[in-house]
Amino acid sequence: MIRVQREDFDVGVELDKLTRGNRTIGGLASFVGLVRDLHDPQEDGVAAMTLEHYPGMTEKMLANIEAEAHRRWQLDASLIIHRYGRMEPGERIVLVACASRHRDAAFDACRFLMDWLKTKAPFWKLEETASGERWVEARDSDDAAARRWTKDPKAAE
Amino acid sequence: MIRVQREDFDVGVELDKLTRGNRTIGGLASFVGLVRDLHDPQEDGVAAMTLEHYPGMTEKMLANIEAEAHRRWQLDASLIIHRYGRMEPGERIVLVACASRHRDAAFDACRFLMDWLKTKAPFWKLEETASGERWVEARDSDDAAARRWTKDPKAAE
Amino acid sequence: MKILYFAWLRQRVGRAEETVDLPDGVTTVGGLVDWLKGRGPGYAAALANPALVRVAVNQEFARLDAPVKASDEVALFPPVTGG
Amino acid sequence: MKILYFAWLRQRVGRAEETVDLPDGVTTVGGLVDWLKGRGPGYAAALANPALVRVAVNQEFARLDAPVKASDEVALFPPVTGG
Repeated sequence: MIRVQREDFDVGVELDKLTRGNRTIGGLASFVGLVRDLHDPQEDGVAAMTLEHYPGMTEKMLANIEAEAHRRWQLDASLIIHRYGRMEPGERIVLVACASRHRDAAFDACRFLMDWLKTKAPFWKLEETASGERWVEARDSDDAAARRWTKDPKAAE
Repeated sequence: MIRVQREDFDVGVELDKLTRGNRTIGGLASFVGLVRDLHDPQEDGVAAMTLEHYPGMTEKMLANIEAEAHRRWQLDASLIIHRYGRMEPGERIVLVACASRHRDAAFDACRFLMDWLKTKAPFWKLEETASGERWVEARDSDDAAARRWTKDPKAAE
Repeated sequence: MKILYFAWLRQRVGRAEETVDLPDGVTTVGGLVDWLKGRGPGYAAALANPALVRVAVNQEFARLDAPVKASDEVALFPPVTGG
Repeated sequence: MKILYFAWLRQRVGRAEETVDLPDGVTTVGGLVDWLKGRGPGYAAALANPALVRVAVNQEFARLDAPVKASDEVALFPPVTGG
């Protein structure tokens, strides 16, 4: 299941909904991405962040990514919730969760979803700092993380 | 933080507490283990499960495992909650969560905690089935999973 | 053709969306990008570095040699940074 | 010495806990396990397969050659299956 929304989400409620009634689930791996304020002396503190997205394509890409995870691993349930709009440090941005009979599949699929989402879902982060606005640049490490999954899919199972 | 308890826990509340007020956290990886009823025609259905543990040693081992994760990865916060006593299919058994500036550290540490916990924390599962009680046997795959982390710790970072 | 712009690419072009009449001879994503560059200094600045421009045709990522036609929805944007 | 038993090992021995007087000559985990085997058929059955017996001394995993003394808390149990 995928959701793209402006409002915050309740992690406990979402995870409960995902597993309730399914007694074949042995493990539920999840990841929550948060707005971070590094207070790095080298950088400005981040006062807030605005996530821009491409309505329509976002939903399409998230659904594609989720379908790919289900092709690669035996999952009982999965969920991607991604917010857009303005958020302050400490706020939740994204929730990804995968439930499976086995914990390895749940962990692998959850990480795969995050890695692919980071490089394939059309979101852009605009940070507000004391010295003005700046667009967050794509990171090579995210590309490298996504490439972990481009080898033989079987190798990741 | 570690907790060993008979009662259930609220995943959303626990995860919120773990990250609240810390604005350097970029990612929170978590895992929930559930009582599974496979309804496998090869096996009996599991009506319930009782987790026996070794009070005192359990807390000691969980604290050791958590400390080891903090030595290996840069974590802002971590949590292990493990239940004991009788549980029915669908009930939560364990929650492991790791928060870090970076998602790779959060994911790796969370998985490490689960893998080590499975092989080092003194818990034993007794399943109730239609044909009687049976003790769950240790799985080679859990030993193999734990061995993933016994190589050079740096390699896992 | 409907064209969408996002993030700093949108800011440099100065608009989020426009509908253009595709000139004859523009049949690929690469041809479209080259043609757009000539539409003004904002476009030229936005599209100056091809390494920082991603293109989606009908909401799917597309390479420079992918075909485009008048009925397509084309989006131009920088590398994505969500999650 | 305080000795604890868990899971099916506890069931086979027939008790969860006991306090024993360590005989002279029993100075290691291995020596203790051998001595316990002679205490009755339940003990012998519980400890028959060394591959399925784990030992903790003072709540830390210990190998067969680890030393034991009267003031220790020793626990015997099968491989763990939590999580």
